[in-house]
Amino acid sequence: MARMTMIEAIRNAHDLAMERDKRVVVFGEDVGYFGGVFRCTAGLQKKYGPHRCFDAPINESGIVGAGIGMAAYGLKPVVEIQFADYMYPAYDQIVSEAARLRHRSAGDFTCSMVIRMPTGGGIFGGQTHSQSPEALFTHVSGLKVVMPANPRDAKGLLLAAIEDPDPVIFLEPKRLYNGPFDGHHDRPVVPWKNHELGDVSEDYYTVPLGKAEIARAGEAVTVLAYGTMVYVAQAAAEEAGVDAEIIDLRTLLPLDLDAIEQSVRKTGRCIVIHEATKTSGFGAELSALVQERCFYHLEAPIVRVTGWDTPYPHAQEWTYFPGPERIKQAFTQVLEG
Amino acid sequence: MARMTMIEAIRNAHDLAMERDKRVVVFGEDVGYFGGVFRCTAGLQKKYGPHRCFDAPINESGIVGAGIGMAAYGLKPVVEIQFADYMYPAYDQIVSEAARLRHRSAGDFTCSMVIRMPTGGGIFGGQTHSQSPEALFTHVSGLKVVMPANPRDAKGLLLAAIEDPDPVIFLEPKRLYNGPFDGHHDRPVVPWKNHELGDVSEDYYTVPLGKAEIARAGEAVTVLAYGTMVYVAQAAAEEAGVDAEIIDLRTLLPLDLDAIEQSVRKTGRCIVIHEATKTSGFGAELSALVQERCFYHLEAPIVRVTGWDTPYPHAQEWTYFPGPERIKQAFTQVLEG
Amino acid sequence: MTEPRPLALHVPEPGCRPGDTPDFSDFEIPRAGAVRRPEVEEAPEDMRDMAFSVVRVLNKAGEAVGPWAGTLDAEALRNGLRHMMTLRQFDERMLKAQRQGKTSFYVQNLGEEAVACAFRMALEDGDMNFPTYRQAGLLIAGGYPMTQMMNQIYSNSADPLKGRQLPVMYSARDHGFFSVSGNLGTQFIQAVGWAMASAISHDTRIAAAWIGDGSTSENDFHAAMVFASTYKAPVILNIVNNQWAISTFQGMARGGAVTFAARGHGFGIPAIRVDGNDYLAVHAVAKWAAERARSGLGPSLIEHVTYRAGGHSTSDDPSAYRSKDEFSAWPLGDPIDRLKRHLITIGEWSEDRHTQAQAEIVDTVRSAQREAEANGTLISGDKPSPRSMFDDVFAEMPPHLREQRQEAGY
Amino acid sequence: MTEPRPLALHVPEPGCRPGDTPDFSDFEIPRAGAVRRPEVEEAPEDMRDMAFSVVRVLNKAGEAVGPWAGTLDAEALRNGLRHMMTLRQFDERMLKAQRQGKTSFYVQNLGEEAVACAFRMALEDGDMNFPTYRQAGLLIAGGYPMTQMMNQIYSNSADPLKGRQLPVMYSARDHGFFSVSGNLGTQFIQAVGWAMASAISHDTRIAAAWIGDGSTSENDFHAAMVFASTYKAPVILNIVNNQWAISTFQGMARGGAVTFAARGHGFGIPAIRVDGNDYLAVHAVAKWAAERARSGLGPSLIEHVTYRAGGHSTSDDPSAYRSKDEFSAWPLGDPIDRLKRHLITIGEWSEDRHTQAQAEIVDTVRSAQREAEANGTLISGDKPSPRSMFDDVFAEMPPHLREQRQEAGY
Ligand SMILES: Cc1ncc(C[n+]2csc(CCOP(=O)(O)OP(=O)(O)O)c2C)c(N)n1
Ligand SMILES: Cc1ncc(C[n+]2csc(CCOP(=O)(O)OP(=O)(O)O)c2C)c(N)n1
Ligand SMILES: [Mg+2]
Ligand SMILES: [Mg+2]
Repeated sequence: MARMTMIEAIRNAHDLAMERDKRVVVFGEDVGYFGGVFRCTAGLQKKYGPHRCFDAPINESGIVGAGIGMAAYGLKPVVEIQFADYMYPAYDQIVSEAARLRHRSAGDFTCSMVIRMPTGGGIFGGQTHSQSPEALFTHVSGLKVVMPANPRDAKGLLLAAIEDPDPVIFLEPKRLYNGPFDGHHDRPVVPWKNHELGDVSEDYYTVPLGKAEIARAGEAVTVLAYGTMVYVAQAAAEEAGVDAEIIDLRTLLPLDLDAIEQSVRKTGRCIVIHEATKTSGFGAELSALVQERCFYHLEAPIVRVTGWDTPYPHAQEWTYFPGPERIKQAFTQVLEG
Repeated sequence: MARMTMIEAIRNAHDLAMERDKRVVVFGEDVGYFGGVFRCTAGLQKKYGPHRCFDAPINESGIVGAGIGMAAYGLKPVVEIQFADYMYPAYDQIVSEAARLRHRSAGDFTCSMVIRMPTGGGIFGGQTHSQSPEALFTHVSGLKVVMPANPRDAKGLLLAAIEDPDPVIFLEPKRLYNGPFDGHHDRPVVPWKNHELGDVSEDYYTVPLGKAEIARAGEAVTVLAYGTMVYVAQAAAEEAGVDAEIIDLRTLLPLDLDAIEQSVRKTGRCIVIHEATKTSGFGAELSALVQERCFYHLEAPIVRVTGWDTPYPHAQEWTYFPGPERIKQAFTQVLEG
Repeated sequence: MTEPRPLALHVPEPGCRPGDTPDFSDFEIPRAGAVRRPEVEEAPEDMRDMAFSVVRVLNKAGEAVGPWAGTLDAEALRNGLRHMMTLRQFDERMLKAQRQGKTSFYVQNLGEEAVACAFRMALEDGDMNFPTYRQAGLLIAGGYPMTQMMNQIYSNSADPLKGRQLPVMYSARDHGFFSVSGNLGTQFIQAVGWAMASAISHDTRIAAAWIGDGSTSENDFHAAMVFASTYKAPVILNIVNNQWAISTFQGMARGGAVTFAARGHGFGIPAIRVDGNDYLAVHAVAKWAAERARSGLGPSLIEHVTYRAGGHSTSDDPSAYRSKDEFSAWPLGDPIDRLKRHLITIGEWSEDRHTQAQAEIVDTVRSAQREAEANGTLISGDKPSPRSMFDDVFAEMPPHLREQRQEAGY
Repeated sequence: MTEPRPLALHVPEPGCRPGDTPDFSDFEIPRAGAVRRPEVEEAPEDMRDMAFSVVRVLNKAGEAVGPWAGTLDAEALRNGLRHMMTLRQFDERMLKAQRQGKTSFYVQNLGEEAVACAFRMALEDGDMNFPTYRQAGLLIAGGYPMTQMMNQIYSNSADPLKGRQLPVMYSARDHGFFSVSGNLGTQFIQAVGWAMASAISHDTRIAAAWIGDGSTSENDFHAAMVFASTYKAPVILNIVNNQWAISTFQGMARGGAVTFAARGHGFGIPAIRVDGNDYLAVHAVAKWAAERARSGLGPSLIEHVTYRAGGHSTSDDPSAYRSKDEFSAWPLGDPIDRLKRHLITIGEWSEDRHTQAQAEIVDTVRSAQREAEANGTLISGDKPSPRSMFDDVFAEMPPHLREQRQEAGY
């Protein structure tokens, strides 16, 4: 067991995967010699050579498209999109190709590939370094979508994603790279090395895709969250003194509906939180699913707390970000409702 | 007043817009000399010359990107993406550029542009000529999203979209181009020329964006639908003898929430229908909104009837398509619930 | 300074529209045998000339001449002729089947049979093509069972793609034929990725990418050029310039004014234009490029100059946008006629043998069709099960899809 | 046939990494004045040589020589020098402000000031640039108020972009400066569209597109080339080859092996490489391209060969991936030194005047900064209202945004 930041955990997962399976190749912009702008691949080129870990031209469609070809050949590409905001040029390759290949060829060709991308805001990155595009992936049949909230899960989920025979979108909440951020941007962040969730086994292990985790047990209200929002919800629950059950979804697709249903049936109330813009965000799907499956257990309307339907602003970042105050309001609303 | 197919109505809207406003320019793949693979722009090049209506290279990103530049200059481009399934290469330009330009430049530059695309299946087009990607647009702040269900609306909404100062995604349900399709694929389709909704004024008129229409009044259950699904829902209601109120949303963003709320408060039950895949489809947003706003009026869970979470298949098209039988089952479910 | 004149938009137009007389006089075609054959090791910058000419082997007299001649013996040429004839016959039957409603859609290869058929013979087993919908010749020449192709076209119970794909969107991994995508251009960069993977794995197999003239405009064409040249991927980048992209002529993709082959120059990729209706020339150039790739010299770009003699697909009527006489005026002729003529010229074929071969082929295709139709067509007989539609979205079916399948009644 | 050897992936590496001694000896630089100046009407295929050389005007002695000299008089050159000095000073202050926490991020132009500053002077009012984040020189040289730039950088209450955008993502329509996007390459095709619109409107204005060496790999570069060449759009396509893209050297975008300028050849677009650290050369080439565009001759491609002397941005530390000595070894020198030297050589400048000018500039920038800081910075003082965040998503605020604004408490 070692204390790792999320970055170190991700790097370690790459390392173990490359060590274990020669088919794993890693590439992306600035990923090779330099080791990635967030350093998630640092040291890999040196250890495994430039044919296993290398820089790519600045062309996201090319990165994913070449990855699909490699996966069709039988390798296991793990590619980095420098920021999730830059995945759009690759969207056609992801949606029309990676996601469809197995189905349209009836399994003649497959696409075992991981597409990693730092996601989310809270770093004064402005509208093109802050986005959370998960709903644009969950709508696409054929993709799995994962977002870890701590180093231990980041490593185990990434290894599971690399093992997975299908394309996996791996969203890394960059605000959590160095420590759990609870939304109080005016307070110092606890680094992972001082946090128990920074305890990561150095061995190879996987955290299964499709399984949520109860981040905080409670009886009064179910909170569905993922990534950074898990900690913001925790802070809000502590501060409001609400006995909230907070579920860290970890995998958005396939979704752990059992865990969700079980909790909502117990609490009768539900809050859905994400950083992405509200309309057609993944929270809409969660809300729809919960009301379809737990309608007769619901004692109040499900409340969504999300980013606003605006681009992610630079200076007004903390107005956009769904922080603890907004979640506390939602507690009031859903508990009184 | 004349009888027009939806294609003729769309062509007529182009014609009137170009006539009235010299800034309107029309281009896309096969759009110029030939007049579009669905003939929606036939005759325009001849009438207005090749500098106002022209063919484009096969590059959807280029078509939208060039359109953005033209809009920034002050023209009003109306571009065609040959099939909605081919919008993905343009997605970056649509999301990162067209949708954001006004906001990021604080109004210094704007993007008044219409992006038309034939949408939906039911024509044995297989997975790349059948998709309904509306939810991928409604999640993007800065885009308006429109889908007409009849020739009269197609013309009026297209003219409103062209007048609009912001980018509008204009989704044309291609299964309705020649007549209203009720989902009974084994029966002949009534052509628009024999249908009263084929009555279209030859004058310039607009149908305002953001306003839904009651396609069928009723008391028992509210059905939210758009495009082809409006007719499928009507058929299902007639056949099941259910007093359903069917709302043709027409504009998905901005959404006519008043119309929706008013109806659901009255009926206490709601079905949401679309052809797109279920998970994170626009139905999720509709379901979430309805339960947020009408929770205490709901007597049964909101039911979604949608395409399955698979690619749109070729031979099994009618298994995928949410036809009248599935809607009838939903009626039973929601009325007994 | 003088007052600048008002600008105007230049919108390219083809030389010839319906009613006009086709005129290919500004299409410069070198004599067969006239174009040099560089060594595969020659530096890309020293062979830029190859992108502005046309490699041709068969001359008007039906002889094979020049430095590119001689890559195939008579037996191989007769096979090639049979492949092309088979493909044409296959097209004819399937077009008819589509008109009879037995399927929804079809794409023919008329006039450009030599390109894929000859190219295939320059590859080795294990190499991988990333084709478009118009490279059925790769399957025919590669010995893929025609019945299987038809099963796919009919979306019947024996369809290897289980009815999921539009007709002609074949997939045949074991025959070096990647799953055809409906989206243009995407597969061009995938081929490069496959080739990179082969290089990463220290394999000896190479990839071949395919794209149409119109689709070179797509952005992923660029991705392929950047990646292939940067990593020296062992890939052959094929552009099939059949002059048309549905109703849009090659000038709208900036063809004509400059060659498509020349796109390679900005990346230091050697590029060759070849007479795509000359079976021998296509084969020779393909072999040259395959040798480059396999020797670690990296990518080559080939522009196959040909003509789409038929409609774009069964949904298209070309008489609306081009002259009906264009194909008869097309200066590179018909690939089948030209190879036949050559074989007769060298005494390896005759009109009688041709007639007999044609009869055999008609027979073979007909019986393949009978066999396929026994498995059903799109409108009649057995169909792939709707239940199977939910398979293969993922390797293992997740709970929500299992639930949906149940809801669908399967 | 011999057994083929196993393939291997070629991964390009720069000549020099931290600890190595920089070596630019394989970078062929013609003498100043040596490269010819084609007439703007010359056919693109006749000037391919221009993409493989480097247009230079200033020689080592500080003289302006050759056919490209003489486009600017001494007064204009002194202005140019002042623009570059101002930009450098501006960068220095803003870098410092960022380190002081007054803003979140900054991108400097160090070493490549000549490119945007000289280019701007070849345009007319009304022309439109589609810049990247590294063309602040267009604003400085165009007379855009520095205080406004700083207001934007500080996201303060006077920020014309209302705090919405990352620092340096300026927008200044009236100064011919399109809103900078955070997404690379997208604006290259937009510039072409703007130019097409000008042509459609029979206007006389032209557009200029900007992209970095690394970003030429992006797909939209291709879109721009296809559209610009096909429609002969009145646009200048600028590639700023500053050798680096964050940590990635130009070879990863297939630079070095072939020039970026040569990308034009596959589209029949005339392309010129220019010494980007030579103010006179950049101006002359820009004027040439502007004349072509304005005369209806269509697009030109310019590769500005320069060097990114600073870090990529304030988030970057280049010592991790390149030698610290690279800039001092860079053979094209410093653009400010070179122009200063020239002005002194021709007797139009002196060390004293330079010192005095520098002092004035320091003063001007400092007072602009004071003025800007009076409006607040990212961490202190006045800020754009959070309420305004909901504006401009659409021209008219739809009900759901109005509701959200209310929910947010504004
Ligand atoms: C991304 C995308 N855009 C548009 C289309 C529609 N489309 C199908 S084929 C075609 C023309 C392609 O022409 P070309 O590349 O020359 O190939 P050819 O049909 O001549 O073989 C078009 C525009 C598509 N399939 N995919
Ligand atoms: C679509 C996209 N991908 C990646 C990035 C991240 N990124 C920002 S700048 C940059 C390097 C660009 O290098 P270059 O084009 O050479 O311009 P320079 O910074 O040298 O001026 C990268 C990769 C981005 N902004 N947008
Ligand atoms: Mg073609
Ligand atoms: Mg650079």
